[in-house]
Amino acid sequence: MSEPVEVTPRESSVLRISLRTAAIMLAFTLVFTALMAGTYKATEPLVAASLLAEKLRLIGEVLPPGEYDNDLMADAITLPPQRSLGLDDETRIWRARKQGAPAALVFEAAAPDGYSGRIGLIVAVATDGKLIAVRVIAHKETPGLGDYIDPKKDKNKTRPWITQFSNLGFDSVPPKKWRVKKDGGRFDQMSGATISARAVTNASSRALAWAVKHRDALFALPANGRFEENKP
Amino acid sequence: MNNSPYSLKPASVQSVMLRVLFALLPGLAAYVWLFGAGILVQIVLASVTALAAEAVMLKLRGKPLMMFLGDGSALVTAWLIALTFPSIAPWWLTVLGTLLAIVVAKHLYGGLGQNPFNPAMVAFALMIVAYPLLMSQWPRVGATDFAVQWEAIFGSRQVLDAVTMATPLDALRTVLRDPEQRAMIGGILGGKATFGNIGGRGWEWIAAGYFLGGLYLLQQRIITWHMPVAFLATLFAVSGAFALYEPERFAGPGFQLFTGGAMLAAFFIVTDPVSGATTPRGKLIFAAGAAVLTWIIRTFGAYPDGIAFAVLLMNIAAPLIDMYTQPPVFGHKDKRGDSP
Amino acid sequence: MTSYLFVVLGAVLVNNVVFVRILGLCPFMGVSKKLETAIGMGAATTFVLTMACGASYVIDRWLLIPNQLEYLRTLSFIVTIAAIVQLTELVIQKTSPLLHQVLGIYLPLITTNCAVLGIPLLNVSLRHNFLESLLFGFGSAVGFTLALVLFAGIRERLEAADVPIHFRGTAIAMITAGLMSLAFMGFAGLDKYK
Amino acid sequence: MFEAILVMALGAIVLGAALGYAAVRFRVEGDPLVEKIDAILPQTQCGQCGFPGCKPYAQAIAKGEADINCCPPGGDEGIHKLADLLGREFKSLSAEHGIEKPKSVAVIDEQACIGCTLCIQACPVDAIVGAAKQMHTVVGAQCTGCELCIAPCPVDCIRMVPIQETVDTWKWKYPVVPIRQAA
Amino acid sequence: MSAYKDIAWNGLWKQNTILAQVLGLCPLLATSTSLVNAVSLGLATIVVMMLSNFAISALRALIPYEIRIPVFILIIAALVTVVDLAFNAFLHDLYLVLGIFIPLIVTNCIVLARVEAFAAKNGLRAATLDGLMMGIGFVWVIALLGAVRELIGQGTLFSGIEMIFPTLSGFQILPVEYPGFLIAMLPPGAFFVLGLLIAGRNWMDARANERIREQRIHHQGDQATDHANSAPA
Amino acid sequence: MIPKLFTFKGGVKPASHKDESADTPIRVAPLPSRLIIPLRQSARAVARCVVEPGQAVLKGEVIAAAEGPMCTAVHAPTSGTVLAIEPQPVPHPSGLPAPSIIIEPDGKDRWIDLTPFDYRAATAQQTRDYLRDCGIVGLGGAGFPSHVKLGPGEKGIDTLIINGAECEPWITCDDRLMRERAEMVLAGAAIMRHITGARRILVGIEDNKPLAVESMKAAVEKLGERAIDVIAVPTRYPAGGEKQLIRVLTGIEIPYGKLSTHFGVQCFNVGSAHAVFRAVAHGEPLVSRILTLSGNMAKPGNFEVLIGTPIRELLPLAEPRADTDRYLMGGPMMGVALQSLDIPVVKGTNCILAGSPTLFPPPPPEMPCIRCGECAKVCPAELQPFQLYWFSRAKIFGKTQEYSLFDCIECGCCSYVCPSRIPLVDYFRFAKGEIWAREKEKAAADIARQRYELRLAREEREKEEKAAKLAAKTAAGREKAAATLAIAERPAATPEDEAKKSLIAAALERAKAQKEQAHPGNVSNLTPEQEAEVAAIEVRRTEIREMAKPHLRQDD
Ligand SMILES: Cc1cc2nc3c(=O)[nH]c(=O)nc-3n(C[C@H](O)[C@H](O)[C@H](O)COP(=O)(O)O)c2cc1C
Ligand SMILES: Cc1cc2nc3c(=O)[nH]c(=O)nc-3n(C[C@H](O)[C@H](O)[C@H](O)COP(=O)(O)O)c2cc1C
Ligand SMILES: Cc1cc2nc3c(=O)[nH]c(=O)nc-3n(C[C@H](O)[C@H](O)[C@H](O)COP(=O)(O)O)c2cc1C
Ligand SMILES: Cc1cc2nc3c(=O)[nH]c(=O)nc-3n(C[C@H](O)[C@H](O)[C@H](O)CO)c2cc1C
Ligand code: SF4
Ligand code: SF4
Ligand code: SF4
Ligand code: SF4
Ligand code: FES
Repeated sequence: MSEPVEVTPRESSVLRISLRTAAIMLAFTLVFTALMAGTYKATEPLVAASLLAEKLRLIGEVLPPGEYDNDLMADAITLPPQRSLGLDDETRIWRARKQGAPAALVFEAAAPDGYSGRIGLIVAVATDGKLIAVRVIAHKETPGLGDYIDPKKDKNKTRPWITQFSNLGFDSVPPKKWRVKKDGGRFDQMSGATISARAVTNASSRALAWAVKHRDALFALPANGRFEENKP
Repeated sequence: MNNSPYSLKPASVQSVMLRVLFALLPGLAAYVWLFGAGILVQIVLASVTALAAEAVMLKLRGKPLMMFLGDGSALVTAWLIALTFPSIAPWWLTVLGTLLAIVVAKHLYGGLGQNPFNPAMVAFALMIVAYPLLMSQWPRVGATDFAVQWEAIFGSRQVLDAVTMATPLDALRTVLRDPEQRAMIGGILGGKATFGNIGGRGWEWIAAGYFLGGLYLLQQRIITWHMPVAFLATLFAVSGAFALYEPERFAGPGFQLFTGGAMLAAFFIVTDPVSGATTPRGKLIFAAGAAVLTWIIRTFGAYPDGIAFAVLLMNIAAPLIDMYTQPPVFGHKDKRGDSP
Repeated sequence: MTSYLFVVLGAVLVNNVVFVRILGLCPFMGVSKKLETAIGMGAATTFVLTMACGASYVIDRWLLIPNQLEYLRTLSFIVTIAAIVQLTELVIQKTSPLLHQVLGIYLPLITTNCAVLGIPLLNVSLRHNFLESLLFGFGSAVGFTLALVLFAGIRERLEAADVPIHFRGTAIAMITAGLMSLAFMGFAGLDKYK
Repeated sequence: MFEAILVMALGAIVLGAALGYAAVRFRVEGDPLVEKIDAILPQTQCGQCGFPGCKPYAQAIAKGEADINCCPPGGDEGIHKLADLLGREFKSLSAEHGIEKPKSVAVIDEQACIGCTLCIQACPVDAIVGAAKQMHTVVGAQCTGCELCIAPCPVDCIRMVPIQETVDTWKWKYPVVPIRQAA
Repeated sequence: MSAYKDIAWNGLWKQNTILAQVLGLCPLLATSTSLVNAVSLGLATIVVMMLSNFAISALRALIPYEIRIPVFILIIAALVTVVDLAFNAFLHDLYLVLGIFIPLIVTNCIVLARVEAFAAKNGLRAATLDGLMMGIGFVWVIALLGAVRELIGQGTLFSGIEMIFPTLSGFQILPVEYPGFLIAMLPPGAFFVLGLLIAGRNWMDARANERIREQRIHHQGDQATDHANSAPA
Repeated sequence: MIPKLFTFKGGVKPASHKDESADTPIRVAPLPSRLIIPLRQSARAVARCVVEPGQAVLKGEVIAAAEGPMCTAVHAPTSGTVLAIEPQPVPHPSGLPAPSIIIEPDGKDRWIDLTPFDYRAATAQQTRDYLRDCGIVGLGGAGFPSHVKLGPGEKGIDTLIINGAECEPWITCDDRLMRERAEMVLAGAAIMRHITGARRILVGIEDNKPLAVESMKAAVEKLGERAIDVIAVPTRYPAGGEKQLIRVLTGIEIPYGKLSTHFGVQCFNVGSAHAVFRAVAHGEPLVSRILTLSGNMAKPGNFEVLIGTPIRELLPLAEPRADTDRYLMGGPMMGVALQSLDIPVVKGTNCILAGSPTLFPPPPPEMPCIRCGECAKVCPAELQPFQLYWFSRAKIFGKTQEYSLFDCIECGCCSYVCPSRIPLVDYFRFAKGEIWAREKEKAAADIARQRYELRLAREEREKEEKAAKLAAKTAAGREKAAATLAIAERPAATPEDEAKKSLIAAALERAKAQKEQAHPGNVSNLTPEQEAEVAAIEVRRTEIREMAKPHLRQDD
């Protein structure tokens, strides 16, 4: 096959060759598509499992598995885009229950005003109005400067910056004080990178407020339901 | 034995470079007066590093050492690095930046005269990308305590908070980033905090010093008028137009021209003959392009001062600019200067 | 409207294919020794990439997603691209021999330019709509062309520079590309500005 | 699975037919590249490149069978031009094939020549004149300096003589630069 | 045997895809931000190269000349998809990190180039070996690049290894106070380090060439004396 | 009428040093002990020698005749005997020898019979031929044959420019000539105007020579001429360059590759005009010229010197100082350093400058170009010398041509100002030379390719013919007995071949013997490198023999 085939381009042979190449092409395609399809079928469950594990790991960051006993994946509802949470896309809210009683909400939020754009967060809010934990799941803050909001990058390993919000609610920190110190609030910021801290702090405050406000409506929805703002 | 011409005008690279250093002195004096002597430490650091790096590279490349070390170009690069870095930057930052400038940006391309990128600006861009925090901690006006600066450069950086202050450009950027704080913008642009009210918080006096030095360079015919005029005029025009359009959002020309490295750039950086455009029209395009990019990056970009990136971006375009702005040759004025 | 402008500008400058997304480097390194070839390659790529983005959007939305065949994306995209390249060649050979002479030799090279596959795949992961896909493809290709042409300009000059012997050729070209990409980092943040 | 195969099969048939058609219809004839390469080669026809003449070497380069740095008479200059033409990286003259030498012409020692015509047959450019049993002479202007006539001569009467410089052929030298060439 | 040696030598050094042919740069530069990423992508590439070289060498008699490129691409794309799916299933974290660069192995010029230049003309064993060696040639370069960038960039090695072996973790090589040099991890750093690697290769080649030249001169000297001895006879 | 003056871009103002030699009148140099007259009068043509050694010649007698359109005749500068015709060093940057006629003067300086030429009665062509036979070439430096320049051109000539600018420092020969012989110069110009049919004459003189301007103006008055304007042009090197002077006086820019006649202008040096006058009015061929001796000399001045006078014999006239380390022919900007003092004065020699380390210090070592653009500012051709340099240095000649290398007039302004002390002009001369050489090589290669292909075709044809013959012979042979088959198989082994073989064998013997005598030991005393090379050639020879086999005829 390494040698070009000698052909004289007569019309009939053109047709014949076209057909022949089409047939060969077809044969190859069939074989290799089958190969792919087979692999796909074989790996499908594994891929699904990986995806699930990924989700659970993320949720586990903000809500320790001991805090609930229901199947979070099953007990989820759909959240249409929420401006107040900074979300432009549809997301899911997971409802944690302990012994049947509502325990916490886990949902995504976003700070649109990071130094380099959106900072994606995942937040867990307990039914008693406390923010259990918040974690950054996606950001583009300047490496080495604004990226301390992600505990993996935070130099302070023992008490990463983002853990200072854990287990606080508006009862202990009133909304006016839920700000970085530079803005007169009570949360620390890293000097030189206040913008990132401010963005996360404000976004977590908004998320907490939103969760507190809609807590009951959210738990009231059926599993796999859809949250609509204006419905009671 | 050489060939004709046998008589030559007395001129040398060294004298050109020394005059450039001399022209930097007024700006430097203002710097020391307003921000303390830390900058002198940086200049020494950068100069020593530059000369050492230059010497090592020359040796490795088998070039005559004294002839090139004495040409002064490494010193110009070193001084410009020191002047564009924060004067309280830790010592290793200056040293690393200078080293990279001389080794990578200059000698890997063949040394003096061959580098397509401005070495000083390469150093600045590399360092601000790698160490944005360290590169944006500037001393406070009047905080001239040399001991503190020395400590900041060579010792711990704990002392810093008291003596640093966001530069006007940085402050502007912070405010612009945060919608809630837009209201403060007037205060920054007014810039009444210290000396003049041109908006520089002290930086304007240094800029004036550079302006003076630039005039000297023009008078000495080391630079031509094209670059500074095109750069300053374009920056003036663009920022002026936008400031008229929406003054509460865009800083005006006074602010843009007298903050950051604008004046230094206009006379000392865009004019770098080696990495810039060389034809008369090319020089105008080069400098105007650098000004527009500077304004864009300052106004919309992630980095507070856009000069280094603007200059590097124009460096990239310089060969093409030169290629397309060849002046017509004697006798070929009707068509482009191509030979028959 | 401005958001479309941002897509194009973002693709050309801020997220330049070559310098930020690191795609299409082989032709960037290989076809940048002379200005004319750089321009030819850029033009050919621009055409093919824009077409490829449109076509792959259609295939993805109408064929793959409805049938849950996302795993065939790579295959169907690349085959589509190969077909587009071939078709383009046929069409310009018939309609414009001049254009064929200019672009002809670059077309076959495009199939192995990973930007041509990478950009359609990015379109999918960035969830662009049809128009955005087209513009993103076009912008990326313009960004590629820009990078290529500027690089060729510098390389023509570097050709004559007294570069240390072991750095001549590809090594210094890499360093230059690095410095160019450093310069393009100056555009960071432009696409975030609102 | 079934859709997958169907979708791909459809594509394959269309593509295969189109390509088969195109391949036959638009076959490119001839190879202008060889001519372009040949135009760069110095036409010394000396065979040092390992091919019997410049044209065969040009063909080999065009086919990708030979490297571009095998022609000593062309020197670095020629390699640069080839690299430019083919968009390849320059590499210095391969030592296996010889080294660049000053341009020379063959001179026949007329006392020793026995008129055997062997050199005439060896000369690729017919630069030697003379008939059987008569003394032969090299026409200097036509000699390419390929040295092919030296080997066949049974009495070793042919020498290569470097071409002398005259006021007419003198060129300005490369200015002697005190800066040493890059290490 | 020496043919196989040649194949190996070509893949590892002489025709090294990156250092000599300057192909396959995008995955190389984009994924070499850390040693683990680099090696992972490199291994994926080896697998694809071996399999595609094998498959095409095996099927070469069946592929008509006119449609060889589409068929090659088809085969490569299918194999890449298989590898992609495998990553997704077994190394999901890594799959997320490497992003579009696994599918992009399809357009990795090296794969197509080797298939076309070698597999399509050679037997099964040679072709597979060529794929392996070319792949290894790619891996060692990308691994070196990844290691250097990671080390300079953040002073560690093997960070992210937990994505593959959850029980392991990376090493902090340089002192913790090392401020890191972010550039190394960013695109400019990728170009710089690769530029230095290529310069290093040029340097080693130049040294080798010099040695050959010296040997040759020696050798020729020997031959000359031989010649002188045999001349009178 | 004072015409409006234009300017040219660029140019430099080196110290003029005219005073040293400008104020002493022209003196006639004494007869030298021998004269060396190169047959090559300009870069373009070599005259055909018509004398033989030992022949006696008179002053003004033709010793070499014009051959070809670009050639002029050469005359004996004085009466005497032809000593030899042999290569001698000539004024050329190479210092290489070129064929020259050597004449020993008899001291009598006897002219041939001189008859003035009535140009008014002759046609223009006849006058031009006359000037050619008088050996008139441009005395401004390039030595271009004046009769060619006086030709009609495409559109005729409107303006004749007489170049009295003398822009090079130190040189004052034209200045003196204009001061002392203004009328002759103008009369010569008028003759040229007559030949060309020009409407007006413009005389351009740099304004640092006010006395020359005065004198020329006075001469115009005296002759009552209307259409001659004497114009003082600003002093700036190279205002005397033909293109620059034309630009200054008329505003016309003559591009490279176009002749000035294309624009209706022609330019002559004042010395050329003077020579034309002498040839026409007195019938004197060009055998002497005025030149300046200056520089590091105690008594600089201007002298009327016979063509062919060795420089060595001139120098005592001006008494060079002790620290003189070199002599230049021409000015400091464009002159050529003399490699030997035996080099003779030629028609284009306008100055001999003595140099000393203080006067013309050796340039400091070259630094890399910093692209400061100084050179571009001063280049009168409006080039970008640093770009040309960038590519010339790297030997990328194609690019140098793109940047108009050939528009460079080699004036040296760029080298003069360069702060990096780069000998820019040297790079440009080098690049031009290489490009010309390459063009020649290319032409040679094309011929070689043609000849090679012809030969291949011929061999192919012969092979076919032979095959046909062979086929015929075999067919015939088959019918014959099996015994003769062997012959049929090797039809090439004809008796002729046998004879040839024995001849070769005999000759081999002879040659071997001869060789041993003729070249005893040209293979001994070889250095190891040489031996290695011999061995390498030997190896290659065998290889090539193998390779060439299919290409050689198989019959022996
Ligand atoms: C290149 C660069 C990147 C920066 N990145 C961030 C960042 O990611 N997050 C942040 O909060 N500030 C960042 N900053 C700093 C801001 O510009 C601003 O200086 C800082 O937020 C002011 O905060 P301070 O009041 O704490 O000094 C960056 C600055 C520079 C120059
Ligand atoms: C190849 C060539 C042909 C020329 N032919 C003519 C010609 O036909 N007529 C003419 O008037 N001058 C002719 N010239 C003369 C030039 O225009 C010019 O006057 C001459 O080169 C002397 O100028 P220079 O001393 O500045 O070098 C010719 C020059 C060259 C190089
Ligand atoms: C840079 C330069 C300077 C020149 N300067 C003079 C000059 O000062 N006087 C002069 O007569 N010719 C000068 N020439 C020569 C003229 O260009 C031109 O050849 C000459 O005037 C033609 O006259 P001719 O043919 O009679 O020699 C100069 C040429 C060049 C290139
Ligand atoms: C007017 C002028 C401006 C210069 N500007 C710079 C500069 O911005 N950056 C720099 O590294 N060197 C500068 N230099 C020095 C020198 O040109 C530079 O080191 C070269 O780029 C080294 O090859 C300048 C020199 C002159 C004469
Ligand atoms: S080596 Fe000789 S035969 Fe081969 S290309 Fe060069 S000149 Fe021609
Ligand atoms: S004469 Fe000899 S050296 Fe010259 S071309 Fe012929 S064979 Fe070659
Ligand atoms: S004057 Fe010299 S240093 Fe300046 S640009 Fe010209 S060549 Fe370069
Ligand atoms: S020598 Fe040539 S390049 Fe230099 S100034 Fe004169 S004309 Fe211009
Ligand atoms: S890998 Fe070759 S173009 Fe991206």
